[in-house]
Parts: sequence; C-alpha cells; structure tokens
Amino acid sequence: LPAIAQDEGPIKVGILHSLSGTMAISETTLKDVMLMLVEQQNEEGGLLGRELEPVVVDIASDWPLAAEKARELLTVEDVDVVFGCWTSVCRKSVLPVFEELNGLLFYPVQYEGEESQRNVFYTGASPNQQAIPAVDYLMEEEGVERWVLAGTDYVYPQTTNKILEQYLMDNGVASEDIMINYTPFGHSDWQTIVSDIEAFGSAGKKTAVVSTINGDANVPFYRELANQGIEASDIPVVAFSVGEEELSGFDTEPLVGHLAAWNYFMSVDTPENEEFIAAWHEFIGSDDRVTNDPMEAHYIGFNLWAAAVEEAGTTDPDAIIETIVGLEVPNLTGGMAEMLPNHHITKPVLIGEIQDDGQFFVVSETDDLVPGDAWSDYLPESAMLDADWTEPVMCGNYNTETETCGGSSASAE
Amino acid sequence: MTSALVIDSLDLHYGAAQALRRVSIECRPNRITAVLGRNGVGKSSTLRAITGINAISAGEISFGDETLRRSPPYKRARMGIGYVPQGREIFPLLTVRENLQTGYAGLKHSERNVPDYIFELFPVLKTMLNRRGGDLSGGQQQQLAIARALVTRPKVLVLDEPTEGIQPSIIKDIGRALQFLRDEKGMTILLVEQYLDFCREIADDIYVMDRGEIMHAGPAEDLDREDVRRHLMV
Amino acid sequence: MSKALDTMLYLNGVSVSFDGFKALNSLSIIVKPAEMLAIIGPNGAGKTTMMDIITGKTRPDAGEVYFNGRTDLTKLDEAAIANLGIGRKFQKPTVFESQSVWDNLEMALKKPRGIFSTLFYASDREDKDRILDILETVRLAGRKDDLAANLSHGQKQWLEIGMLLAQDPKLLLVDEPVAGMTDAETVETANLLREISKTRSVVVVEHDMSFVRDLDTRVTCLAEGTVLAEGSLEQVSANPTVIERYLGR
Amino acid sequence: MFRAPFAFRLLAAALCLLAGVFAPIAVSAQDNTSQIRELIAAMPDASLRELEEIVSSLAATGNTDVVPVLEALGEGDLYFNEETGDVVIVTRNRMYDPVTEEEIAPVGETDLSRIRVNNGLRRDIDATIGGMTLMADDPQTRISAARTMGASPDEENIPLLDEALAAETDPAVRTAMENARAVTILGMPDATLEQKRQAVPIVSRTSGGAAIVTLRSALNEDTPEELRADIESAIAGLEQERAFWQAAQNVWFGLSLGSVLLLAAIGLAITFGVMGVINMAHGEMVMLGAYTTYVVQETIRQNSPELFDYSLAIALPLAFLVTALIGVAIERGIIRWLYGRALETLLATWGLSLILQQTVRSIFGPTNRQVGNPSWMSGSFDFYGLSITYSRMWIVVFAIVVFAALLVVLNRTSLGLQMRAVTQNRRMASAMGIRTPFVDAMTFGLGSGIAGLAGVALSQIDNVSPNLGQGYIIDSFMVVVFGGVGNLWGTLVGALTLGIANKFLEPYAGAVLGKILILVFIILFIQRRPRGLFALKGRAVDA
Amino acid sequence: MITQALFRALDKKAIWVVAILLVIALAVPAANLLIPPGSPGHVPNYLVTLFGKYLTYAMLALALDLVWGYCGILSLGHGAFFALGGYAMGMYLMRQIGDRGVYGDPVLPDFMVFLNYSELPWFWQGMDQFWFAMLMVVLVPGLLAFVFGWFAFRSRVTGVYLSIITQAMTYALLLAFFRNDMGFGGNNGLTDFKDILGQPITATTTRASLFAATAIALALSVFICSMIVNSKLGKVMIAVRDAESRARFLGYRVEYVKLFAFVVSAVIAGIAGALYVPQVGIINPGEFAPANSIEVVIWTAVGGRGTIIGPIIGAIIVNMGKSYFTGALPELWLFALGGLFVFVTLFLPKGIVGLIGQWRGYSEWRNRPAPPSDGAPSGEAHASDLAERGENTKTVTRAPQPKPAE
Ligand SMILES: Nc1ncnc2c1ncn2[C@@H]1O[C@H](COP(=O)(O)OP(=O)(O)OP(=O)(O)O)[C@@H](O)[C@H]1O
Ligand SMILES: Nc1ncnc2c1ncn2[C@@H]1O[C@H](COP(=O)(O)OP(=O)(O)OP(=O)(O)O)[C@@H](O)[C@H]1O
Ligand SMILES: NC(N)=O
Ligand SMILES: [Mg+2]
Ligand SMILES: [Mg+2]
Repeated sequence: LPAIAQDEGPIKVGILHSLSGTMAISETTLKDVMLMLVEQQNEEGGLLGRELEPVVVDIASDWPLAAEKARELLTVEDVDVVFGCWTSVCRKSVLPVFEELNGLLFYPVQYEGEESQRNVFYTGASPNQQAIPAVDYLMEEEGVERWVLAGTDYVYPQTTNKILEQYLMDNGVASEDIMINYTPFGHSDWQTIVSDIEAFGSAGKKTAVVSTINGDANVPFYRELANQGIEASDIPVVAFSVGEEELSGFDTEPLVGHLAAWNYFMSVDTPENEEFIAAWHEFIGSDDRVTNDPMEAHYIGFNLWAAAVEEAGTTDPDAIIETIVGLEVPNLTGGMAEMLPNHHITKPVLIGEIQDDGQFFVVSETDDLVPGDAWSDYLPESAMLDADWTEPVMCGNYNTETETCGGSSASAE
Repeated sequence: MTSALVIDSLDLHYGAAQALRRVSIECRPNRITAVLGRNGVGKSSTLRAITGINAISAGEISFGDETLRRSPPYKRARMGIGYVPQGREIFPLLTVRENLQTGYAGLKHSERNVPDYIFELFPVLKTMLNRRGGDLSGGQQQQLAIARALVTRPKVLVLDEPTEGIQPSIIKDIGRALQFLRDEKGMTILLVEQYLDFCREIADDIYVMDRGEIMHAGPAEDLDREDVRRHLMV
Repeated sequence: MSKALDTMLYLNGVSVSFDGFKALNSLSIIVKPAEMLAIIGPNGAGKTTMMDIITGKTRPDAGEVYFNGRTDLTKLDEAAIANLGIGRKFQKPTVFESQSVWDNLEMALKKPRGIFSTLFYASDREDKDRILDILETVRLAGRKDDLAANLSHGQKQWLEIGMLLAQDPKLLLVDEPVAGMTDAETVETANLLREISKTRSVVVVEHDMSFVRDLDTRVTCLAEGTVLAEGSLEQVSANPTVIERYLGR
Repeated sequence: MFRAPFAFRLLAAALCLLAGVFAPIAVSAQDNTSQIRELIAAMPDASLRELEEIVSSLAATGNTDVVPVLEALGEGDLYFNEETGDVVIVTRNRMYDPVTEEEIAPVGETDLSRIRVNNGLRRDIDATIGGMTLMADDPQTRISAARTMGASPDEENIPLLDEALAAETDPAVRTAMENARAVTILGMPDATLEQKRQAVPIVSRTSGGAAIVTLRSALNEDTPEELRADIESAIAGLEQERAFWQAAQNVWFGLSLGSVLLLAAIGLAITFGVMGVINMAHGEMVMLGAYTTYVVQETIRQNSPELFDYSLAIALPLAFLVTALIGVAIERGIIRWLYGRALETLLATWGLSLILQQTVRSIFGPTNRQVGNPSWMSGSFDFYGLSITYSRMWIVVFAIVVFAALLVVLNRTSLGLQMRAVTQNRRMASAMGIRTPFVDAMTFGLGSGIAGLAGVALSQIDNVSPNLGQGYIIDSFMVVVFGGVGNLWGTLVGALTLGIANKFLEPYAGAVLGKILILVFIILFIQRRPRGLFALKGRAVDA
Repeated sequence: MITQALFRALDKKAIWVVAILLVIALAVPAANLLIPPGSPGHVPNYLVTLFGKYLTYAMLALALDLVWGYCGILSLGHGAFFALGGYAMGMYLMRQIGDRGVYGDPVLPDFMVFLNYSELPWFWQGMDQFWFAMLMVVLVPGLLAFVFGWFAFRSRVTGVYLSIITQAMTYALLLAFFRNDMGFGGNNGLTDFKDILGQPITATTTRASLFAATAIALALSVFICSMIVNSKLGKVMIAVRDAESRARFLGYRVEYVKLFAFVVSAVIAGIAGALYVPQVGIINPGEFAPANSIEVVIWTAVGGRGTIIGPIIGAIIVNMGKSYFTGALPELWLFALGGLFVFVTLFLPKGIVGLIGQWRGYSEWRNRPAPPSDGAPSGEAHASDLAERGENTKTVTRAPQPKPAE
C-alpha cells in the first residue's frame, strides 16, 4: 500500500509563497518563518516520529503559476500540507486545486471573508476580527464622526469597505460623512488624495482614515501624510495592511500615533512572543528583523496542524480536517487560538499606535477572543450564511434560513 | 617615406562570399590615385577595408610606417585617413554645422575649426549651417560629406564616387579642389570613380578592378587603352 | 484644369516650403503621354521634392497636380498614386534588403495589390518570364536568389530600375538613374529609357550631361524651385544663367 | 500645516522656561514645584486615563515649568528608570531631569522605559501647552499656541487671548491670535451680534477650507439676517478664492508628479532616446540609485548621525558613480554586441533587469529599506494659498537642474555631439575619428548615472525595494515616447503634461480611472502625432 | 489558386510541425487515459495540464511572431488579446456554474451577488451559450485589434510608438479589469469553474480533451501562419517590415497588410487565451500586465523570430524552465532565467532555431581568419557575421531595425 511506504519517508510541508515579483516584499518573510517552524519541529523530533521536509516553490506573484505550483506540490512532490499565499487572488486561484486534489492549505493573511472551503484553513483575520473592532475603537475612543475609507482597488479593500460602510451607516453615520477612495496597486503619487483627506477632515468633525491600502503603496502614502503634516492627533489613520515589516521601510517619527489593527504586534509583551522573536532573530541571523501578524498566523497554523497530526496519528487530509476543528494552540499574545468549525480561528483584536521606533504601542485590546466569521453579518446577502465543516452540517455556505447547503458543496456531495 | 598608403594582397569576405582577391594598391604621396571598375567589382569594399569599416581576411594595409591591419576605424581616422563614403552617410539629425564638427574628434583644440577653403569650395554649405543634414538634397549632402572629411585634416583622402549626384559646375570645382589639395596641401588622394572624364582629368595613377581583382595598374593615360576600357564595358 | 486634359502629368503653380525655406516656388511642368522630359538643375533646385509631390510623399502648400488629365494627385496617398500607374526610382536606391532580388521584382510586378489577391497569388509562367526578362535587362540574372542587401551600390540602382520596369507604370519618375554607373551602362540606360518613352511618359532627373544628351529629348532646368529654362539640351545649355548656376565653366 | 523640527521645539520649550523664571507668575509657581514632582513621579505607573488626569493637574498648576515635561511626554521622549522609578527626559544625545533640566549621567538603555501616550493624550497635551505658551517669548511658539486655540475653539480662551493681544506687537502673531479669537467668537452662542459681525472678516481673512467651515458652522436657523448676509458673502468670496487655489494646487501637484516622471524618464531619454537601446533595465538603475542612498544613510546612521542632513548630498555623486559604472560595464559586456539590433537589446536588458532585481533581493532582502528624509526634505510650507511640501519642491528643482545639465552636455559639449553622431551612424562616426567604444560606454554610463540620480530623489518619496524600478519603467517609456523619442525637450514637456493632466483628472475620475484616461489619451494622441509631441519632421527622419 | 495556397502552406518545415502537433494531440491524451498510472509511458494528469498550458503559450507566441517577426509590428500588448479571449471563455465557464455558487443564485455569479448586482450586465448576456461565447472569443480580440489597428496603422504609427501604445492599451485594460465595477470580478478575476460543455472541468477526460483541442488549435494556427508567410502576402509583410514607405510607393496598402496580420494574430491569441483558462482554472487581470506581454516577446526571441517553429520552441522552453526553476531553485531562478535571456541574445542572435543554421555555417567560418580583435567594427562585424553564418535562406536574415533616433 502506498500509504505505508509514505509513512516511512519524511512528512512534506509545501511552502507556496512569492519569492519574486511584487509580492515578494511581503511573502518572503513568511517562507522564512515556515522554514524556521519546520526546523524547530524537527529539533523536537518531527511529527509521528517522522522528520518534516519543507518544499519551497516560488510563485513569482503570478497567480496562474500559483495554481500550477500548487498542483505540482500536491501531485509531484506529494506534500502533506501547504502553507501559502498572501493575496486573495492567489488563494482563489489555488483553491480549486486543493479541492480537486484534496490537499490542505493554511492561509495566513487577513482577508475579506465570504469564503469557507473544506480544504482551506484561514489563520488570518476575517473582517470581524480586524476592521469592525478598529472602527469601534475610533468611534468610542477618538470620537470619530467622519470617515475616509481609502484602499487599493481590489477585492479585499472593496469588500472590507463595503462591510464597513454598512456598519457605519448602521451606527448612524451619514453618507456624506463617508468618503471612499480607491487607488491602483503600487500607487505612488498621493499628493492629491492626501490633500483631499485633509480637506475632508477640516469640516469641523473629527475625521479618521481607515486604510486598506496594500503593501507597496503604503510607504509613499505615509510619507506624503507626514510631509503634508497630517498628524495622528488631527486625522488618525488606522490601517489593516500595515505592520512592522511595512514600517521598517521608513522613518516613523512623523507618523507616531497613527494606528493599525491586527491580532498580533511584535511589541506584545508575552513570554511566547519573546521566545518567538528570539528564535526568529537567531534563525534569520539579524536582530533588526521584525515579526508581524501573518507570521504569527503561520505560527498558529503550523502548530494547529502539527497538533492535529499528532492527534490523528496521520497526515491524511481527511483525518486532519476532521481532527483539527476544536483544537487549541497558544497564540503569541497570551491567548489560545482555536480552530473553529468554519475553518477560521479565534483571535484577539489589538489596536496599536505607531511609535517612532517602528513598533506599535497597543492602545486597545478586545477583552475576549473574537471568533472569525466566514460570512459577514453586516452584508444582507451573507448574513444568513454560515460555515460549519463538522457533522452534520459539513458545509461552507450553509443557509440558516432555508437550512440548505448552497452552491458547490451541495452538488459535490 | 616613399609611399603614403600601401595595400597589399587584400582578401575580403562577406560571409562565405569572397569580394576581394589579392588586391594590392599603392598610393603615391601627393598623387591622385583612381580606382575604376564596373558595378559590384569591389571598389567600395576596398575603400571600406582601408578605413577599417570592413574586416579583411588576409593581406596588409600600411600607412607610412604603421600597419593598419588591426586598428579600428577611428584610429585610422586619427592617423590621417579621411573618408567620403559612397551614399554620403550624413548624420541625418545633426545640423550641417554639427556634421562638420564631428570631424573635430581627432583634432587638437587649436585646430578645431572649419578651414575657410571648404566654404569657398562649397558655398552652399555656409548658407545651410543650421539645417539638418538629412534634409539636404542629395547633391548638397555629397558636398557636405566631402567637406566633413576635409575637416579632419587628413593626410590621405579616400573618396568613393564623390561626383555622384553633384551638379556639373561643382564637379568641376571638386576636381580643381582635389588638385589643389594635392598640390597645395600635400594630400594623398585615393578615388573611386565611374566618371571617366573626371578621372582622366585629375588622376595621376589608375587601377582597374574586375570581379574583386586588380586587372590593371598604370598611369592615368592608360585609360585610353583598349584593353583597359574593356574592363569597364558591360 | 482644362489645360490639363490631354496631359499625363500636369503641375501648375506648385509651391512647398520647409520651415520657411521655399523648396518649390510656383513650379509648373507638363508631360504629355508617351513623352520624355529630362530635368536638370543645381543641387537643391527641388527636383527630388517635385517627385515627392507627385508621388504623394509631400503635400504641396499651393498649386495643382493632375495625372492623366483628371486625377488630382494632391488628394491621394502614396499607394493610391502608385496604383494609378506612377512608378518611381529613388535617388538613393531603396530596395527590400532582406529579400531576394527575385522577390523584390515579384512584389513590384503589376498585379492586384489587395490582401486576398496577394494571399492567394500563385505566379504563373508569364509572370516568371517577365521577371526573367527584367533580370536580363538589369543584368542581375546571376544574382536573382541573393539578398538585395548583398548587392553593391550600383547593383541596387539597377534593381530599382528593374522594379520600376516590373511595375509597368504609365508614368515613370526616374531620379538620377545613372549615378554610379559606368559610361557604357549609362549609354544603355539612355537607350532603355528612350525605348520606354515610346509608350510611356517618363520624367528623368540627371546631372550627367552626356546621358541627358543621349536621351535626346526636351529638357527643363530647374533652379530654386522654379523653371529656369526649357527647350532642347542645346538651347538650355546655351542659356547663360544655366551655365552660371549649373554647368559651370 | 507646519511641523516645527524637533530641536526647534525644544528650544522653544527652553525659552518658555526662561520666560517662566522671569515672569511675575513665577513667584507663585515656586511653591508648587514639589506638587509637580509628585505628579511626574506618578506617571510611570499611570494608565492612559490616569495620565490624562496628571496632565490636566500639571496644567492646573499654571506653572510653565511643566511645559518641557509635557512636550517630552507628547513627543515620546519621557522615560522612567525601571529600577529607581525616576522620570527623565531623553533626547537623541542627552538625558536630563524633567523639572530642573539638569543633565543626568546616562544609565544603560535597557533600564529605561518609555512612558506611553496615545493620540487622545497627545491632543490634551497640545491644547494644554497651547494655553501655557500664548505669552511665550518666541513669536513662533505664540503663533502655534494661537493656532492650537483656533483649531479647538474654547470660550475660556477668550480672556487669555485678549490679554495676550493687548501685549502683542508682532503683526504675524497678532493675526494668528485675532483669528483664533474670531473663530472662537463665531462659535460662541452668547457672543453679541456686533462681535460676530466683526469676527466674520477676520475669519475670512485667513482663507482656506478651515475658514469656510468655521463660517458655515456659524450659520443656523436663528442667525440674524445681517450676520447671515455677511457670512454668506464672505463664504462666496472664500469659495472663489479656494477654487483658484485649488486649481493652482493641482498645477503644482501636476508639476511635481511631472518632475518625478521626468527624473525617472530622463536617463531613458539617453539610453533609449539617444542610443536606441530598449533599456528594460533602466528601472533597476533607478533602484540601484535608491539603494546607494540607503547604504549611504545606513553608514551615516552607524558612524556619524550628525551628517544625516547631508546624506543626500553624499549619495548623489555616489549614486551617479555607482550606476554609471554599472552602466558602463553593461554596455561593454553586453550592449556593445547588439548595436544595430535594437530589439535584441530588449531581450538582454530584460534579462539583466531580472538579474539585478534578484541580486538586490539577495543582498538587501526583499523588504523595504529605510531611507529617511533629511530635515530640509521634511514638512511643508504655505505659499499664498498653496501648500508645498519640501520634498516635492526639491525634487522639482532637482529635476530641472538635471534636465538643464543634460541639455548642456548633449547640445553644448563635444561629447554630446559625438554621442548623437555615434548613435545615428556608428560606422561613419568611427570613420570620422570618433572613438565609438568610448563614446558608447560614456553614453550608456551617463544615461545609467542619471537613472541613479533619479533613484536618490525617488528614495525620498517611494519604497526602496527591489521592485522600485518596475513601478517606473512603463511610465518612463510612455513619457519618452509621448514626448518624441530623441528629443530631450519632448521628454520634459511630455513628463509635465502627463503629470498635470493626471492631477487634473484625478479629483474627478479617481486615481484608477484617471490613469486609464491618461493611457487612452496617450493612445489617441499618438494617432494625431505618430512621432510624439516634439516629432522630428522632414526628410532627415524618414531618410 | 486557393488550393495552391493551401499546398504552399505545408512547406517542408510546416508540415513537420503540423504533423508532430497532431500526433501529440492524439498520443498524449491516449498515454494519459489508456496507460494506467505507474506503468511506463503513462503521462500523468499534472503534465497534461501543464503542457496544455505551454501549448496555449506557444500559440500566443506564434501569434505575436506573425506580427512581429514577419510584419515588424512589435506588439507589447498581445497579452491583452489572450486575456480577452480568456475572459470570454471564463464568462462562459462562470455561467455554467449556475446555482452552484456560494450564494446559490441561479443566474448571477458570486461576485455579482456580492456586489449587489440585481441583474446580469448586458455584456454577460448570451455567454451561457457555448457557441456564442466562442464567437466572442474570436470576435472581441479581433474587433479590438481591428479598431486599434485601423486607427494606428492609418495614422502611420510605427516602431516604438506603436509598441508603446499597444503597451498602453494592455495597461489600461489591466487597470480597467482590476476595477470591481467593471463586472469582471475585479482582481480576483473569474475562477471556481465547474463544467465545460457539461463535462466536469477537473475530470481527466476533460483535461485530455482540452489538451488535444489545444494541440489541434496550435496545429491549425501553424498551418494558417505558414500559409500567410509563404504567400506573396508574406513577402509583402516582410517588405512592409523592412521598408514600409517603399512598399507604399509600390502601391501596397501597408495599413491593410498590417491590419490583416494584426487581426489574424489577435484572433489566434484570443483562441489561445480561451484554451488557457479552463486548463489553469482562473483568469484574472494579471494577464493584462505589460510584463506578461513582454515575456511573450521574449519567448519568441528566444525561440527565433521570423520563423514558424521558433516561437513555439521558445514559449515551451522558457516556460518549462520557469516551471522547473521556480521549484528547483526558488530563490535563484531569476538569475537562471535572466542569464538565459542575456545568453541567447549574445550567442544565439537568431534564437534557438538559428542555432541549427549557425552550426551549419560553423565549419566555413572556422577556416576564416579572425576579424580584428579590438575596436569599433567588431560589434558590427560580429552581428553581421552571425547573421551571415546563420540561415542563408531568403527569409529574414536581417532583423528590421528601427532607426535609433527616430
Ligand atoms: N554588405 C555586403 N554583404 C554581402 N555582399 C556584399 C556587401 N557589400 C557588397 N557586397 C558584394 O560585394 C561585391 C563588391 O561590392 P562593392 O560594393 O565593393 O562594389 P563596387 O565596386 O563598389 O560597386 P558599385 O560601383 O556598384 O558601387 C558585390 O558583388 C556585392 O554584391
Ligand atoms: N524637409 C526639409 N526641410 C528643409 N529643407 C528641405 C527639406 N526637404 C528639402 N529641403 C531643401 O529643399 C531643397 C530642394 O531639395 P531637393 O532634394 O528637391 O533638391 P534636388 O533638386 O533633388 O537636388 P539634388 O540634385 O542635389 O538631388 C534643398 O535645398 C533641400 O535642402
Ligand atoms: N487578503 C488580502 N489582504 O489580500
Ligand atoms: Mg561602390
Ligand atoms: Mg535630388
């Protein structure tokens, strides 16, 4: 039986990130952290007495290539699990492959939600674990009444902003107090937009910017903010895609006080985190390197998977999918991350202010862990949807009103 | 110094095709040497070998005491070989003035000017200094090409069909000018020409080529010999 | 316009200037069917510019240009003009360098020029014979399969003449055909053109007076973009201004 | 909005302190020093809410001695010693007592922890300091105090402002104070009609969006008719003015975007425009220039931080040299085999660009590198109704200088002439005695070097990452082609036109659609002028 | 006449290519489906899809070569036609999902439900019909090429100017398709396909059929291109490439010649895109990225421009290299790929195909004395030497050279 032969070899861990192209800037670190986690696990004796072997591929920020590489990992390399992707389009493009070949994908980045797939585990935040709490904070703590929703023109910002817009309106914000602005990927000239924000913010009401601006465009955006003198005390910017790694690209002194909402900050003071950072610095060979939220997501994802493997006693995807739900592993901020039936996890939500050393100072933290919600409650078309990959529902988009499982999975049964 | 420019047994190939076979020419100093021959016999190829534009596969080119075989064209130009190519090869986007100034490259700073006699010879150029070379008429370009070569103060002037496309009165002027350059400026001149009357008038020595080979060498008077003329017939 | 009626080429009051420089200045020229006109004139007189105007390369600022009595050439583009039956040999030989001598001629051959007629064209005996004929005439038969790029300067001139012949135009514009040719070739070219001019109209520009003499036809001398003198070669070359400005002493 | 450099604020604070010593108020201040010390000592253990209370208590002492400590708190310069609990102010190179300002012998850094603040607290501190510094000696401090009051109007400030105005002689400060006072009055429900009517022209004097907002919010149902008329006409006037300045501001944004495009494209105007090399590695040259800046700044940060403000001046020649040398190497190694085969240069330089990107990624890592703005490149100033950031302004100036220099090199020097000659006819140029290999190498080196210079400038506004060049390569080609290949002026006008057009479209169409429209515009424009804006005409071209 | 043209299309080289492709079209699916996994000769599913993808790339490269190699139009926007064909197919596949989407809407694709579309936008109408979608696959790229080409060629936009506006075109489309409001799924594009023509898209038989269809389509494209370039029209195309204005003076309507080549090429590219999408399972705006189109140019150059087989070989080799290196040398593969491009330009100026001709000329060349070792002419000499040593056929010995400073 091939299964036995397989059990003797190493357990293969696929790492599917962009090491070149536009996304390399964010994803290379995730590849490194995965290598570190695998190495650590091997030092502890591997899993099920077998060694782990990382298999790294470069998807080169090219999404059809990502699908090809996913297929290669699952069929040619026969990996047992894959950790990968950053962008939603990457996930979308590999998802059919994981479904077809029944693989396992751990996806570590905050995303727009509206998805739950049997073979995918979402260890990043869904909108209710990041965006909504951040807006709550601004409303309550900073008394913000006027909102700029600025984002890069793609699905994650569009969806998040749609959810936020609905949420703000539900909270009594008038539509003229919401300004929505989209920019292309890699936008580098922010003069007009920043001055528009300034003008919008000088209407006498406390104004804040909710930024879903993606990776590369952030540096010029924040630089323009600083140069045009928009200070956090006037118009705070809260970002969902700016972490320690993005901040390490520029001088944060003029940006002190701007905010970010994540589920992890490097500055969080817990023993687990301290250990993680120390290990990271040692692994990467530099004390200057930062850690960030998606790295923690991989940390959690990897540990959840490892726990599931130990518990199930096999790496068989079906077994893992069954076992992993309900497992808990510690996160780096002092709590436990639980894999929920909808394949999302529980997370604390932290709001941090940028400090002049490029770190965040946590100014707010949810009291409880927030369970990730696959289908937003703030959107009419998904409010009644639910995901549950345990018996008896076994469905990624279960309609609680009609009590049927919609779409693809229904017919797949 | 007995001779200014000697080429000895040149072979030249274009790819696999041989264009020149053991071509030897000796240009006596202060003389005008003319090379004649029908279309495609290798006249231009010979000149391009001398200027270094085409690489030769065998033979030797020497200029004074120097051998040129391995020198790139700009070194040869700086040694004193001035070249007027067939088809003019004006720098089309440079103005007439700038076209002339390209000849300054190998000159000392004090020499960087256009000798007056050039404008006397080609007055039209003076009126067109700011026009782009490419806009000139064919004949004007030809005049510019000759002028440009003279700016480099050559010791040997190599001209490929310099009268092509030039109006009769200026051809006469060019003839007089070449003689002037030979006599007054001590230049050695190597000329490829189809225009027999012109050659007869100004050349001292002639070489006649056919199919990549030198078929005849001798004084200009030989042009009237029947056996020589036959090489020029169709 | 009415004056144009029985002409092959009719230029009246044509002017063109480049950045203020008047290259043609109210030029008027008439060529009748089956007539040859030789044009001489100093360098820069505007001879080539005149051909540019006839073939649609340059648009005149003013003046009339008619072909065959009625077709206004100033309204047409190069391809349309060529298809009317006006062929041109350029002063600087321009051929399709990366194609063989044969293909150059085949493309020039007078045949439908449409997309689908060229796509489905198959050369017949007649076409091949015609090309072989022309190859003989221009003495390139031995090099028919060589790339045009590998021809010498003079051979390219000949190829261009060949292409002009292949087009079989009603009006031939020939710019300096004998530049770079030996004397013997010059004579032959003159014969060739004379032969052609029995059925076609030909405009020849040349600086070679012996060639012009061999053409034995009407001569027009241009200078500064306008007609300086007209008549037989003897008449024109006796004109003192022509001597002064063109022939020299 | 003007952000005073930090050192300057510190000076202001120190001056305030001096003022405090000599001012009459100081007499009473003496006796609450111990209270201040107590409050400060409580800071390390306080929560954010408690800190807020401490700040207001400190303010309540009315003692200007607290200004430095508040400043430091707001700036994040206030630390406490973890062992002793002593609170100290730490700036880049010194550490001192928050009250006495006496230097303290440095302790190991690990023993110090910062007292954290958040935005809310920072705002409180600003307001507090504003109130306390209205009478400061330094006019700039007084102006910013007045501005703070104007930004958050509070009835209680009126007496303070009146007092200050009575003593104020500096016209600029007076203006600011009068404005703050007028803004406050307009917002006061119980101010008299007369007071309000007087306030209207004062508020509208300052122009800008804030004035309009103030005036608008002064309007409500029961605004008296006369006042309403006053306000409405003032608003109308301001709106008009604003429309004008908005347009002017757009032009400026356009110019500054244009100058960025110009810088990015101008090296390409040499390697592509003059030499005809389809140089896909141009963007990587820009990137290498930016990394040179990074290396220079890193070296300075490590070795002599005081030179930081000169980092760009040092980086410029170095970046030019580094990229020019790489350019020369590329030309000698690869490009020179490809002359006359322009399209092959596309292939080779594309390969090169991949290699260069990956090399940089291997050496410096894939993430952004930190390149800072020297102080003279930070912040902004107001020029009439325009807000101009220093970084953009210097980039505009720099672009113009580079352009002019290049123009001189190309058109006025013999090297420039030789460059053009060589690219138009390499063989003939050589036959004229021009050392073509040298000229080729110089030309490519120059184009690359200029790309490197552009990299230094772009490092000031954009990411310094291995992808930096990719972001500019397409735009650069668009600019060069739009302007007309081979024409430097075309590149200039092309860059500025595209920049300005972009900035005028952006407010209406949004950044994405704006960009699409620009591209469509380029496509259509090229139909009209198939050889670009500054097309070369005549025979010379199609010859 | 037509039969003659067809006959001519199958010249020595083309007939081999077509034959090989047809054999592949049969053999690979057979080896995949009939030979059981594990036995020698079995072609795994993974390779079937992978090579299916390469063949669509080969088609795209061939399409580009028709306009670039033969007609001198360096299109830096050919990816746009490919992507448009792909989107048309993607729309069909999207509509085939029916009510199996996550929101279960019978008509609207998920992303539309999510973006509050109340009904299908007009341009999605009819895309549920296979024949209509296939018509669009051909028509949309063809029409865009026609309109774009009509204006550009009539305005005599040439050389780099044309290249750059084609790049602007694909860039503008990239930005437009990124927009969520366009109704094409924003940057996520179209994905999660279920069936094609009623067959499950992930089924092995479907995969094998798609592969066969691609190989046949490529064979057909080769046939069509070969017919064009071997005709007199092909010669005129080369004439246009080398001396456009001279061709005009001969009476050829240069703009129509170019337009014809451009439209045919765009249609081939569109069909390639349509075959690509079901095999990779996603179409997203990234396909419009200018860099993608440049890559196509590079495949063509690597293989050998101005030949029929060159672009096919180039596309397959470069992409095989990419597939291999991104797995084997994930951190260094760009060095390998970049190095390959530099190497090819320097040492194989006529691409891989030219290598053969070069070998033939090698012995002759070896017997020649070396050209001068240093100095200016070497660049020229080198280039022309290689050109000479290469094929001595009458087609394309020289590349069309846009003049530098024009
Ligand atoms: N670049 C080239 N490549 C290949 N063959 C060439 C090349 N240039 C010239 N030839 C061939 O070499 C031979 C000699 O050419 P060359 O130009 O030297 O002739 P020429 O005597 O100058 O003729 P013309 O009087 O026509 O100028 C000709 O047969 C020509 O076809
Ligand atoms: N595009 C242009 N820009 C400026 N001047 C031009 C342009 N085209 C032609 N000229 C000028 O117009 C005049 C006429 O040129 P043209 O080529 O018609 O002369 P030509 O009679 O053919 O002379 P040649 O006998 O020397 O060939 C010349 O002086 C030339 O410099
Ligand atoms: N999921 C994101 N951030 O694209
Ligand atoms: Mg010759
Ligand atoms: Mg002329």
